Amino acid sequence: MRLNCPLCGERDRREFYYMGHADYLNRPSEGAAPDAWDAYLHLRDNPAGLTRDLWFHEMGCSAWLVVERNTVTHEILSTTLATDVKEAGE
Amino acid sequence: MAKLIAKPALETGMPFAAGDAQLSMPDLGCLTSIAPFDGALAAVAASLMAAHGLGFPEPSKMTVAENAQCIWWGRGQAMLVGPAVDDGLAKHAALTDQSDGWVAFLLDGAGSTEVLSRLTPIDMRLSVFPDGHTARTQLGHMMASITRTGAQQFRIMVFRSMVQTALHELQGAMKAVAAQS
Amino acid sequence: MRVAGKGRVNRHVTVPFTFDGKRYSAFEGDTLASALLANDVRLVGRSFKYHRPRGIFSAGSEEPNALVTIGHGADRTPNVRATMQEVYEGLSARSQNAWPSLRWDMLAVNDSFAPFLGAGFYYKTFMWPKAFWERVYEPVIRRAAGLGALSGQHDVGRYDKAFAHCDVLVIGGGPTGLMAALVAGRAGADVILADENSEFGGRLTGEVEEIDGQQGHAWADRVVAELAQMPNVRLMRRTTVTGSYDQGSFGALERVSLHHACPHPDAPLETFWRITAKRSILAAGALERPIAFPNNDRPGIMQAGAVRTYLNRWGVVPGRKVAVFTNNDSGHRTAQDLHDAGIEVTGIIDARTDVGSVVGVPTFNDGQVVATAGRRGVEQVTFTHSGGQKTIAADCLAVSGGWNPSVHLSCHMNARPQWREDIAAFVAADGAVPGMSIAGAAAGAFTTAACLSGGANTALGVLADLGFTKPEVAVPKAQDGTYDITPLWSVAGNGRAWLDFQNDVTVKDVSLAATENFASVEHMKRYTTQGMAPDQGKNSNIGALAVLADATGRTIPETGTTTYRPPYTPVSIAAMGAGARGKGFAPERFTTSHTASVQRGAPMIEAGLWYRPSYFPARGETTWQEACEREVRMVRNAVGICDVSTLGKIDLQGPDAGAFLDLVYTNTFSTLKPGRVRYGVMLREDGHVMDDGTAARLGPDHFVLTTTTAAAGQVMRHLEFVHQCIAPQMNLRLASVTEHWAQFAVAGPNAREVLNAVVDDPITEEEFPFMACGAVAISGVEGRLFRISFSGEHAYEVAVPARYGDGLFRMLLSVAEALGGGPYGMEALNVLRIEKGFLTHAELHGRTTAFDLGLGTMIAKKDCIGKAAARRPGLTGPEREQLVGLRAVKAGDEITAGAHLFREGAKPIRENGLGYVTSACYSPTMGNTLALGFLRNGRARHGKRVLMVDHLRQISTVCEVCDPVFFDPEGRRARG
Amino acid sequence: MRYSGLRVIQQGLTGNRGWKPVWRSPEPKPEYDIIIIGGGGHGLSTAFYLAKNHGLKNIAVLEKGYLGGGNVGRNTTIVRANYFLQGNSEFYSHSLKLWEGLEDELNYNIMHSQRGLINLFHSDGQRDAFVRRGNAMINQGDDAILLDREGVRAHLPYLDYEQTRFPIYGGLYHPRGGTARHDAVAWGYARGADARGVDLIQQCEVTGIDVQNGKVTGVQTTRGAIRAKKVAMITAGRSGQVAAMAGLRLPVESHVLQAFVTEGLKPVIDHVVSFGMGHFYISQSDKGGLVFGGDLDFHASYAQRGNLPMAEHVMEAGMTLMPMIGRAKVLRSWGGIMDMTPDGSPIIDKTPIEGLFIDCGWNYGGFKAVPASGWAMAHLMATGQPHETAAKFRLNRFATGHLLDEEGTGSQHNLH
Repeated sequence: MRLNCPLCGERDRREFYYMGHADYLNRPSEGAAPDAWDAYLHLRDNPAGLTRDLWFHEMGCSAWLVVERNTVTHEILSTTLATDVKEAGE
Repeated sequence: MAKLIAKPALETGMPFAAGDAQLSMPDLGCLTSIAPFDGALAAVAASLMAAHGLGFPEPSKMTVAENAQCIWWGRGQAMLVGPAVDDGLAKHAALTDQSDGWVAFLLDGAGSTEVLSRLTPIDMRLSVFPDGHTARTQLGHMMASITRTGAQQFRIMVFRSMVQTALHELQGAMKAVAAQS
Repeated sequence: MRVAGKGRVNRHVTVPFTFDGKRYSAFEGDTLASALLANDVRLVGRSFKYHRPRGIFSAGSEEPNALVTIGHGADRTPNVRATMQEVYEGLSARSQNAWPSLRWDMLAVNDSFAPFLGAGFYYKTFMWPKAFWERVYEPVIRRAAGLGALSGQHDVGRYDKAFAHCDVLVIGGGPTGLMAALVAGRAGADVILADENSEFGGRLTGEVEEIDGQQGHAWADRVVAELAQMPNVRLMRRTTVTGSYDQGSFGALERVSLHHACPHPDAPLETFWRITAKRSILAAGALERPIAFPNNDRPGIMQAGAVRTYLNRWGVVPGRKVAVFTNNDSGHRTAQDLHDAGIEVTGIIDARTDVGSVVGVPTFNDGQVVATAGRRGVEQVTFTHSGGQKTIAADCLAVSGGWNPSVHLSCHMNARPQWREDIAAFVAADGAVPGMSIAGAAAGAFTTAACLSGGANTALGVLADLGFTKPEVAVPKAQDGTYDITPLWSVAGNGRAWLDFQNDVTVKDVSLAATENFASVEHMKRYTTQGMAPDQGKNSNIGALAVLADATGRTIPETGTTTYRPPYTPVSIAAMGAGARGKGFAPERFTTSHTASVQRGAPMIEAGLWYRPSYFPARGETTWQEACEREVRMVRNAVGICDVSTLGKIDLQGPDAGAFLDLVYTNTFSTLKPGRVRYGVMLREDGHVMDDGTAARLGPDHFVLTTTTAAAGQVMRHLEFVHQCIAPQMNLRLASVTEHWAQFAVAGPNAREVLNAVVDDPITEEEFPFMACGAVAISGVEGRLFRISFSGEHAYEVAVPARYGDGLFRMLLSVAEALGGGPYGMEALNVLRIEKGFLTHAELHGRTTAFDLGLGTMIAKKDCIGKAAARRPGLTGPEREQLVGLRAVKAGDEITAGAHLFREGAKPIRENGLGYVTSACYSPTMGNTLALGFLRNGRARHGKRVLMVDHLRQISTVCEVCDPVFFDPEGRRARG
Repeated sequence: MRYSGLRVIQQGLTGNRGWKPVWRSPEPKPEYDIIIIGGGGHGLSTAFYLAKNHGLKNIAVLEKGYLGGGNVGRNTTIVRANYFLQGNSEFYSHSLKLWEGLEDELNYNIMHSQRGLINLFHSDGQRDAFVRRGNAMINQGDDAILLDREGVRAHLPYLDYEQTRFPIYGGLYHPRGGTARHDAVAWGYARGADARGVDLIQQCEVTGIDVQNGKVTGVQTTRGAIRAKKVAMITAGRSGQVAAMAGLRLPVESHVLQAFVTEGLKPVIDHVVSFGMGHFYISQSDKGGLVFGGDLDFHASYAQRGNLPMAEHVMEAGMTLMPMIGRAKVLRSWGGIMDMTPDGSPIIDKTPIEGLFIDCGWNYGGFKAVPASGWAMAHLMATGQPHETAAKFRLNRFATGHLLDEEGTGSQHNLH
């Protein structure tokens, strides 16, 4: 598998660390209800198909990336810097 | 008062040659990582130009002045190679002395691309990775910075603590390539 | 037998080799298989289950029978295909799976028991008596099973891995691939052309046919010569593309030195390539398939195409009297070539009606082979013809059941191939692998002319997609022969008809599977083991599923195929795992004090990737305990020096650095004054402790954090995550400085004295109280000083740039030794910290919370990572196992890490478990055995007794529960 | 038909013409008391024990592909009971006991081979953790033996004791650990369930779960609607999609785990060996293939196939630990889809929907759990109460913090 790092270009999967669904970007605010934390930390749509997940270019530029991807075909649709996604207010 | 003695990262093994590739360890002078603070990229670039005669590099590029180079080092970070960094930059960027954190190898010769292809997953074809291009990637299982400094020449930087492993792997690849050519 | 005037081996160079100890002679250019056939060796192996005699079947990597062991001792390689092994001087090959000899194999008796050994028989028996499975049945089965044997010794071979990148990867160097590579190469694309054989040309190397008026193989040589001149083309001979993976990545195995008698000592035997290609062209050709007829497994029964290849490429015929059994035109070409070479062809048995004949060869249309005879190889062939039966002599039967396109690589990403009725074969589905185009015989084009044009046109399409200008290439003229197949999968008759030669799966086995309702093709495969042998079903899959389709009343496409999995041909573990032998598995990290420590005799032990000294033996000491206890006393009474450079060090700068630390640590750092250090606990977002360490404020906007050695990478990644993904609005920058600084702990009552002997400006208690930090100079070298303690003693950590690490370590030691001190290692460090109740990852094992550790009060009012999840009811309360100290009630009784804790008097079983010991040591300071552990509701049990039981070591010790800080609980020594 | 050596001989002498279908291919009925979605190991064993232990008859197992086509047929066949945490210990201990009687219970040779499992450790810290685990195994009444380096050498003389990157300090030996023939387990349970009247319906994909007033009423399938009083979702690898049909969101992320087998070789590895520093475990099948695996590919996937970096890593681990396997050639690699939970332990529980049950989240330890999972799930479905060995496998434990995190790696799904 190869991912297109927005900073480094196309790189081998071995350079990246995978964390999980991009749900992790949306940390509940302080004082959010326990359900919100349960959903944030544990519950997943876990789609067989398109998903968005978080990758870290650990052996490369140290950027966290949001990757749009198909979990069945492994097709990569887009890669975006996590900071850009956060800035766009998602 | 005894003098504190400086010791090189590698005391033996350099330089090394096999087939069409030569390996050496250049002294790069100071290494300072420069990470511009939010909104300060332009100011950093201007200060770099003023103090060292080079700009802040674009991703995957290196800027070069007469006695200094600035290598893109990852997200929001570059490594100034050569001179001691100008203190004025500290207003605009996090400056971190890395002079002893990283060691550099120079791999030179017609076989250098073939040698590196044993160890790094990046595409180093000249058309894709021309002179002055740089990559943060891996060498074997180690984090590395690889910069093309000539048509057949690469600078490879790894953690100081891993220099033995890096040397071992580079020498092994050089010998294997030489044995097949 | 060698045929005069045929083949392209170099008859001027003879190559001696041995098979089963017997000496033979080959010519340069032979494979082991062609050389054995040239020497009339027919019997080359025994089958897996019935130990039937077997001979060479094919001329390629799909070979099911001729698997041999090459080499001796640690250089022994089992299961080598004789068809792929090039001969070299002194090659030593042995047959497999036969005892005492290939000719007289005891287990051939299995064949007589065949009626009881059908598909899945073992699921129905061997159940009684129960204990016999491991003791009797399984060992017998295991010994009988298996093919070749590993040497049992460490592999001494060199192996390599490499990466390659290209615009176009052409897989297969037959007419299709050569044409595609030529077109792509001339267009200027970066091309890799890979072929598993020692020479390019594919079928052209084994055929008599013309391309542009010259012999096909000569045309291939000319194209290869042109490609070799192109700097943008890489020719990879002996390279099998073994797997296709995501985004145009491929695995490929190059046999670099396996054909050399004396490989260059630095050259690998094999190189495993990771190839990345923008586009790929699968031109892997097709494989000829057998027909299942009774006793179709005798030596001498071969693929018709292979017989032709042996004749035309190697000048070898496998018999004196050759018969042909075919259902398509391939068999006729074999008969023609043999006949032209003066070999007697005793008959063409053609299952089709109304087909032409080869001049001078008896042809029997509408014929089907129903029996073969011959003791260790075929001697006679009996077939039906014109309503009757006929027997002819034949010591070689060339069989063609048609051709299967090599779709394997197109199916590695889960695509299923599609059935094409006209050629009675599966072809790849469109878009099966993104970026892959399929051409030539792999796409069902079975003539040379179609392959050449297919290769050219496919390449042109690919080049257009990639934006290359169309090059000047004319498609050469070639024969456009016929194929004309009438499907025939199996022939009924007396005796077993083999589908899978290697795993001994017959038509009856597949029928039995269907009878027992293992009707899914996957069930049939798994029940009969068809297709699970080393050829991965290349010879048997389609035939078996045709038989299954027939048995279950379905069509072939309805029945479907099993999944094609990488690798295409087997890949040695050594090649894919190249570089990992010995130390190569993971980088080694050395501290700057490594050499000095080794010089002092310290055993260096692995700490993650690092090496750290276990202890520093003094003269006269014979055990590590002696050294450890001395070092502990030395630190407590004088001073000790320890390299702590392996701890992670992270530089944090920026106006929001303090706020950021407030977010990632449970306690508050924004209020920390410059020049001061604070201990901090970092949680995972799930509320458990990730790591602990210190943060020193070097300036208003500048901190340096320490992490544990083990968690350095994890913490850096976590901090980047929190910064980039949670709090990108915070203005700060992170940089790892672990490598830049060599850092040493100077610990003990004499610590300041040691320090002041080396620093340029002596420090005082007032300037540098407990938990202070600041700059320091040593011989003019700028360093950093931290008044922190992991031993409980008055201690410092002093850091200098790594180039000075060795110098400073030696300098500190010489000063310390003059003051009754010296170096201490990991063992003493561990005792010192246990005495103080300080934590390591033995305690921070991922299930502990700040509450468990008694650090609950360190969770400040502010928000921090992990705070919300730590409030979950399951993570607090008396049911939790809390950190406690334990000491032996009877001083000196052993407490062992990993032991479990029980109520005194309770039976030591799970239901009574109260906790466990994480760290234990003998404390010379306290004169007792001490331990840290986790105990249910432990803080409420201080002063009570618990029973420690280590079943594994058979130790039981009564312990007193106490506060985890055993020594100097008020912390006076560190402050003083 | 009862299987025995005698039967094999008798059939062999009479042309093997008397063998009968191992299971029927029934048409789905309009209604069942219990529907089990998923004809894998766990679904089939649940059906078997519902029939056998609880006397229930009107049961259907709905399988979208073929029986045993999921993870039960694509794993490294390891059977062990070597857990540390209460909640896991008793469950896997129970499972191992069931394994030990399974051939008898199923009248099917599943080739359960108690050849012994050795978990190697490579540092003092790892040793302490394994000692802790071994003591927990003995607390539970199972077997564990602590081996030092020489003890390991006596069992596994072929390891690299001199040069390997992470030296071998010793091992935790679990003599009752071993392997079993994975497909046979599914087939044995299927045959047993079929014989007890369970309808095993293949090529029948569930496309919807019918819920009325908070209560399950049946399922929609590619072969029509089927009513049911109780429905169990036992579809590891697809749990999320099936649960979503009932509007549930699970604490599960799906990941691919690769496994590998070599060409057949004469016996060379007699145990199951697990490398503590490289995520590598290996055994040799009765057919002679070395069967081995490593860690997840680490990215969420439903592709049932792996990528090269992890495959290479697994081979590299093998080469540093036991370089004698270098010349063994990998014949086939495959991938299974793992339900990864936030603590690495499974879920056997009711759902908030009445009559709807779930058995999922087996991470990569599902194979050895097949007997006990079916046993506990059948108990839960038949009695409404969790079985004592599986009482901690609650669906809501992540919300409450009553976790079973053996590895201590935390809530990130792929780290277990």
